[in-house]
Amino acid sequence: MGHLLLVENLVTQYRTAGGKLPAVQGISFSVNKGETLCIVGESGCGKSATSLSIMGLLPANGEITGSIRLKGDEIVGKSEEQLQKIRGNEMSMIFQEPMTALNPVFSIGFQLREPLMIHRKLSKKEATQNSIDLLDKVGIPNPEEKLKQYPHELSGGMRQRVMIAMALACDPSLLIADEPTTALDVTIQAQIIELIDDLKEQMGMGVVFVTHDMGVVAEIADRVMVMYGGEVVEMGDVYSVFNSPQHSYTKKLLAAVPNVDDESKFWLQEATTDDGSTTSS
Amino acid sequence: MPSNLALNGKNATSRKRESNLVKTFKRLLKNKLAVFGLFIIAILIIIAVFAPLLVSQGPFEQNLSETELGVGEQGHLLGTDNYGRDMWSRLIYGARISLVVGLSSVILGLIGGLILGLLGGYYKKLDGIIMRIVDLLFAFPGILLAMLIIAMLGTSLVNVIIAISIWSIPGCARIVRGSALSIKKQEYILAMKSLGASDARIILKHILPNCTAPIIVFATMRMGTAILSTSALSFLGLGAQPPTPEWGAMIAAGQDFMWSAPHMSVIPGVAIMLTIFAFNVVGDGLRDALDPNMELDG
Amino acid sequence: SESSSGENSSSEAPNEVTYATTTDAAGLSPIDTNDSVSSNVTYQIYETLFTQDPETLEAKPLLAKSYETPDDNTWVIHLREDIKFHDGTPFNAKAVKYTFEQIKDPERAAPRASLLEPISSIEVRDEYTVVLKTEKPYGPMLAALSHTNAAIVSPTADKEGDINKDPVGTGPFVFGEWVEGDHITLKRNEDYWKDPASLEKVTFKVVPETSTAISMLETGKVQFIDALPSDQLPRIESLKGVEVQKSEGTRVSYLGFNMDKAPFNELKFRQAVAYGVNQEAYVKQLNGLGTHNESVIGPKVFGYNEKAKEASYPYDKEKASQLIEENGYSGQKVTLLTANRDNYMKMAEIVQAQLTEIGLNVEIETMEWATFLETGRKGNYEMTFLGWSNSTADGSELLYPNLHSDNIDSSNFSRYSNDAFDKLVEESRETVDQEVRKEKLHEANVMAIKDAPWVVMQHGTVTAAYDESVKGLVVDPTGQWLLYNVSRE
Amino acid sequence: MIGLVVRRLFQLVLLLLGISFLVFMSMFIAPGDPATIIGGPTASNSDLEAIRVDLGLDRPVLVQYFDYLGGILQGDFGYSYQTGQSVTEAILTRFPNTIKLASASMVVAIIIGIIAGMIAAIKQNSWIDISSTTFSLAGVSIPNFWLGTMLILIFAVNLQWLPVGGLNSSIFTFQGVVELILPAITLGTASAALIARMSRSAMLEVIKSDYIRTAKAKGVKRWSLIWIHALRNAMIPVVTVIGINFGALLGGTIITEQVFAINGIGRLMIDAIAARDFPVVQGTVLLVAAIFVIVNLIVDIIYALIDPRITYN
Amino acid sequence: MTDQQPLLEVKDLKKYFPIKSGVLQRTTANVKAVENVSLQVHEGETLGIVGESGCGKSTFGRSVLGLEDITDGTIEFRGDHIEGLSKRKLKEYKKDMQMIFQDPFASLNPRQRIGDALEEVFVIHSSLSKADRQKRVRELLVEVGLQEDHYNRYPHEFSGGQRQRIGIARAIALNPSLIVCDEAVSALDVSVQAQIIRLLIDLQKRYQLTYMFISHDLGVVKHMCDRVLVMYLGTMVELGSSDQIYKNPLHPYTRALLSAIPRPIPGRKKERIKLEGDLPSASNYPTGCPFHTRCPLAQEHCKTVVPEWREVEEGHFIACHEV
Ligand SMILES: Nc1ncnc2c1ncn2[C@@H]1O[C@H](COP(=O)(O)OP(=O)(O)OP(=O)(O)O)[C@@H](O)[C@H]1O
Ligand SMILES: Nc1ncnc2c1ncn2[C@@H]1O[C@H](COP(=O)(O)OP(=O)(O)OP(=O)(O)O)[C@@H](O)[C@H]1O
Ligand SMILES: [Mg+2]
Ligand SMILES: [Mg+2]
Ligand code: NI
Repeated sequence: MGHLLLVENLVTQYRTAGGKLPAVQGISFSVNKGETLCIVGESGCGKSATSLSIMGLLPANGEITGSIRLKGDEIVGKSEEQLQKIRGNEMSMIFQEPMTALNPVFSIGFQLREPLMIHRKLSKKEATQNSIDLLDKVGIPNPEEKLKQYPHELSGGMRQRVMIAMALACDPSLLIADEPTTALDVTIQAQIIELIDDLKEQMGMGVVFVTHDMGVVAEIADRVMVMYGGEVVEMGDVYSVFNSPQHSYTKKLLAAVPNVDDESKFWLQEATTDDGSTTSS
Repeated sequence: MPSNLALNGKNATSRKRESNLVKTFKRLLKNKLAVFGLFIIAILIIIAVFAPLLVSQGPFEQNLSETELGVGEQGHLLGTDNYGRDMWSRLIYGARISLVVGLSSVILGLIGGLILGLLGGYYKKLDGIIMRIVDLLFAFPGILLAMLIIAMLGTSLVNVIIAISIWSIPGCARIVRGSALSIKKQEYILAMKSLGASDARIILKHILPNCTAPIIVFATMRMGTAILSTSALSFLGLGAQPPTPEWGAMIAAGQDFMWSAPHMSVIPGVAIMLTIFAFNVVGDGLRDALDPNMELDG
Repeated sequence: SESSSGENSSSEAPNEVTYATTTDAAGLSPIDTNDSVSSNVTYQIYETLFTQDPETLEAKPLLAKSYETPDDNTWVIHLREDIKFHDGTPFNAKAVKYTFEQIKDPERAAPRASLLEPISSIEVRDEYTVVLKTEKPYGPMLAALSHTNAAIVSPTADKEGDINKDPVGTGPFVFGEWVEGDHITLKRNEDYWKDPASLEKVTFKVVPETSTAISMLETGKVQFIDALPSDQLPRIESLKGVEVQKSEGTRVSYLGFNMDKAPFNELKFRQAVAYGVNQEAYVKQLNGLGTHNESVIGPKVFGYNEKAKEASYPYDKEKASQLIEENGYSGQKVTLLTANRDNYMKMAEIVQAQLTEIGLNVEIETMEWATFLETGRKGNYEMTFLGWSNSTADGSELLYPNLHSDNIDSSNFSRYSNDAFDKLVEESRETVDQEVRKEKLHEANVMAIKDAPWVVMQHGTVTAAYDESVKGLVVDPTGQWLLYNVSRE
Repeated sequence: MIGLVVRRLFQLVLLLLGISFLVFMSMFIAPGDPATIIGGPTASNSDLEAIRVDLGLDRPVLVQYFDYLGGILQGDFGYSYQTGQSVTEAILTRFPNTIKLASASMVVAIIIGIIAGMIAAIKQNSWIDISSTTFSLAGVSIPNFWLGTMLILIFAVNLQWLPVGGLNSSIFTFQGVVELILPAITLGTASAALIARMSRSAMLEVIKSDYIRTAKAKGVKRWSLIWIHALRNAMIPVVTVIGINFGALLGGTIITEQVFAINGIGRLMIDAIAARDFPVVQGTVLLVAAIFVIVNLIVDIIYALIDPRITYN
Repeated sequence: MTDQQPLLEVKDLKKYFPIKSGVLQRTTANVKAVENVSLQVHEGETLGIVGESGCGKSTFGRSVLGLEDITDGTIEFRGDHIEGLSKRKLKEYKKDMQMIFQDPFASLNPRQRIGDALEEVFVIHSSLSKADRQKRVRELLVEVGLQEDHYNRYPHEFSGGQRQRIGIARAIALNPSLIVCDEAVSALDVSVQAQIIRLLIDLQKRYQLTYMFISHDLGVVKHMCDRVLVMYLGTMVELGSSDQIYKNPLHPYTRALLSAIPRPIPGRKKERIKLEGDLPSASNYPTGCPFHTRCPLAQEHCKTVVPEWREVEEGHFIACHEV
């Protein structure tokens, strides 16, 4: 009880021409208020599938079983209308692909204002002001001008930041961030991480953070969940996972982290010691 | 049926790679409406081919004492027309001509329209001139064009097809160009350019497949218009000459009898509708089958 | 434009009639037009020297008071006095001379110049007497002078303005307005030289589609339509409050051979076809709008004699097949050129089926009117259907343009050329004695029937359908009607 | 964009020149002779010759053409062979009717088409979808003539709700609107059908895209998800179809004008073609071409307004 | 090395994007995405490009491959100007230059199975038989850590990282001489990342491959690159060998960047340099030194004078007045 998000026995499957493909195979986890859970794992292991399942935004060929509860409220099986009220407000998501995730024919301003006007019932003017503040927070220069621009006119990183701003617009209780900072340079990344951290602390926002960057994990996570082939192979406190990884995959993962402080040419050394087998589901 | 489908599913998982055509077709078969459409088309073709075996009275046989009989009267399945000719017989003989005219003129028009539209959409330099040609084709009155064709090529069914094809070109060209313009801006086109793909390849393999949806809709809808326009042409003396049964001409002939014998125009009308309905739902199904994002039924 | 049609729909207001026409008039000058729609309008505005009795079709004086023919080549015509054109110009011999000279002037290119072609001089003897001289006697003179296209126009109006747009005549109605493509209105001529007409206003509304016109008739938006298509007749007859008038007309429709081409130049072949065509069966399809009579000159045309029937080749399938077979025409491929209008398509489909039965292989080739006219004139066809609306109801006016060898390459589409026939027709034109003319025409008619350049399909019926409140409407056998005597109740 | 407009208007002039030449030539190549039609079957050869001289048809074709062009430069589009009316005048009296009719039908077509198409897409494969499809297909398989006559019969003759035909009142009056209803439906149905099918298909593509997912994630209401986010993206092919159809509508007013006794350009043109009335054919064709080009210029501008990625330089 | 002809030489490259506004779409301003970049890349080396997001890295990469109509400057590849090449010649070069796009999803045709997409590369540039092509594609898939039976899947059926690997496979397929890797490994988990990078390095060794490696992951850049270019607002601010940049960063922006790298040690307090001040944008280009609005060292003259590009030690260049 008292979990902000409680996922139990989540199974997510994609129907494909080759039959059903189980992307997530019965995972359970929880996120508390004011807590950040980082999901790490091999590429293709079902991190995005998990995120999308929570949001109820799986593509048409996806299906889901198990239970997902937000503030004790069951989400699986909710109607679109009910989900609408929750999405963008109670929980919101930052998507992995910034290029296609923004609507190409509407200006940034329009897209940013929208959640504010829907959930906060702000006037257009107030929403515009709020949007400018948001863009400012995510480190976009000249926000007034950017509001008038269209997604294709922005660089990858800027689009990503617009996405982030959009997700944070209504101070959601739960933020799902699917690799939100991969397209960002480290200074901006740091700024975003700080922003999320602040919100987490101030508003008690729960965060599910998907990333590949162990540095980021170390910085932001309270707890870490390691996935492999659609299953959770390790979960725990960030310190314990980093300092004493249990599962062999976790170990491998941590070993592969390139370290700036390390003098050696990292991969060249390891090239012979690792067979590099990475099979996805 | 379902078990069959499941089996297909299994096959696909095996390493053996089926041709795209077969896959698309299999996906198409999963769409009930499309299967229904295919079924209608098959029946139409069978009817057209075996027309002589399916009638008791020839399509030209008049019986001036049994004119304008209603549906089912005196042994005439679909009644008779104002010359006492059997409507059923005329209808199924008419399928031969109407299907050929409809299909071939749409295909020819599509080819012309695709060439113009893709070139115009892709090459900025050609766009102006090609679209002006298209405007010209649009603005030039169709009747005048048909009259020119008569003057230069004479009157025959092939020339009807030519005339209708030319009519279809500008519409198709504009639609294709519109889609091509926006697809051209996609990053995967840039990616193909960076791979050094030739323009022809980019146009044919990457732009064309991504504008199939509007093309299919346009083409399947155009079928109906094409069949109907034969009546306008036969008015000019171009096309199937009476008493040849041809659906468009049959509707036109029936219009004078809308009060006394409405079935004369309704029956060919329904036949045309059924035909394009079939082509449309197959077109829809095809579009879905070609669309990799299509929802697979599970 | 006219006040809104919303008000028009309440044109229960009597003294007004709206007539629906399928095409607009080409112009409103009798000199410069030749189409029936234009004549329908000009007929109400202008008047001719003579007019035909709608029943008997005999010429009676109208603007003329009387006439005499001192010799066969001279026509002295006395005019009525004290008549004024709508613009105030007095009607007199000068006006007649002016009008006729305009018609004959090649510069003006009047389409019906041929009407007055035999007239060599027009003299003004005094204010109200005009003398027409011809080189050869001109039998159908009175019929020609009764023709709407020979109506007298106001010389001042024609010189100073365009009577094609702004017509000025002496008739019972004066021009109101013309919105081209939409409608023409006429108003009652209050200063008419006879009693003014009962109708105050007449509208000619363009309604291209007959079925729409019928709907308008049904809803009271128009009161009068004519030239009813046979296929629509059942509907019209079923309408409540609508009366239908049908009477025999002068129009003849025929299947014509191109006599320049084999085997159409062979009498046996033509006879076979004539025997093989069952006109009766065709006419039955017309819902009573047409009569079966195989005489070239129809019963309502001057020159008709019942005995013509004896010369015809009545339907006889056996005989036809026999002729086909004996003369080796079996399977002969024949193209039947058909214009895509009137009842020609219907004739073509039925005749095609009938001729197929007697062993010919007939193909129909349809053409739109303009193309057809050119093709027909040039003689690029084998067999075709045509019709002739005889607007003077005079047999010479039928036989001369259509079958006289002078007109091969123009109006003699069949390219029929027969010296004996030509001579008879010429005599009929050049005789003034009407009885003699009648006899000549009959002889020529019989000759044409026997030679069979034409197989007559039907003689027309003139028709009109009108609201029952319309009274006094009479359609004459040429299809014309005068609104002067019409009233509404 | 101003450049685009200027360039297009310049191209329009060239296009009109090209069309006028083509029309001129084809009228000469096509069988049929204006003099024969004016003269009728009765006319003698000398009559016809006189008519030809009168109309100037006896001169060489090119001379006639350049004469015609010369006239146009002075704003003189010639005179009808049939009625002698000035072509400019003939067109001006009829043009308002045609524009009224075509615009009203387009409005009908766009509204019905887009709504039907979008709803069909949203409820893909439901009964609404199938009935919308069926309606669309009926829309293109019913000839205008048939539809128009049927509508008259039902609504004007039997129910007497609407007038049988004619466009006589100003569009701004109630009567004017009432008069337009049946013709607009008749003419607009086929276009509505095509627009409906196009919108449906475009919508189906758009609805699967990532940005729609993003909008959903924001909690955008279903209504605005579809009518705002998706619609604008789906409009690109639809706008093309609308542009094309407007041209087709202008050309296709013939039958509707015929059935509803509307005095418009379509009828003027077809009558002129039938009568080989060259100056009128020229005038009407040039007018329709010009409108068509302008409408499509507007379509191209709308493209750029809908999709910011499209630019014209 | 300097005496050798460089593989790629870029001089004074500029790329501006017009900003259009209003209904009439008039150009109201320019985005200076790339401003005056000049550099040489030598055969067999890896040049890292790092910088703030939006600073023009991708645009630069695309321009180098001739995918953008550049505003000004020259690009020479093996001594030939690629701006003015004929189509056929260009195709030859394209075979030699490849790009891994930053957004892998958008750069794949949604209607093409990825097997076909990969095979197409060989269709364009080689005369392999169909069977050979398919064999090569399978090998490639495996090389980048995918499975052979992914052959028949469509792009949308992959995860982000998988798509990225498809992009990589496509780029390396023809053994080009130059690959521009735009965020090529950003979506990969570290273990796969390691595998891919090993693959890239391996290829480089075998074929003398040259990389332009655009990345935000400074750790990867450090280990992967011989030289590193730091860009800011379309301009070059620092260029040097990997060691020089990481051990002795001179430009204040480089320093700030390096200080912000997250370290994979939980709980460690970061002492990153915070950049204060106004964020300029490419369309609202600052005068003088582009970095002066946020620079902790900024002086008055930095606002007006554009700093000179100077060599501070052998092969280590910098554009700053103050260092
Ligand atoms: N098509 C375009 N129209 C207008 N501006 C553009 C366009 N493409 C890019 N820009 C602008 O050019 C600048 C550089 O963009 P670019 O994509 O090269 O950045 P980047 O360095 O790759 O950033 P990131 O790391 O975020 O991908 C940005 O300000 C961007 O907004
Ligand atoms: N729409 C889809 N249809 C079929 N299979 C899919 C679909 N989307 C993803 N998959 C498959 O599901 C599995 C899990 O995908 P998911 O996107 O969740 O991975 P991920 O953990 O987010 O990886 P990454 O870090 O690379 O983004 C992958 O093997 C992928 O190929
Ligand atoms: Mg993912
Ligand atoms: Mg980039
Ligand atoms: Ni060197």
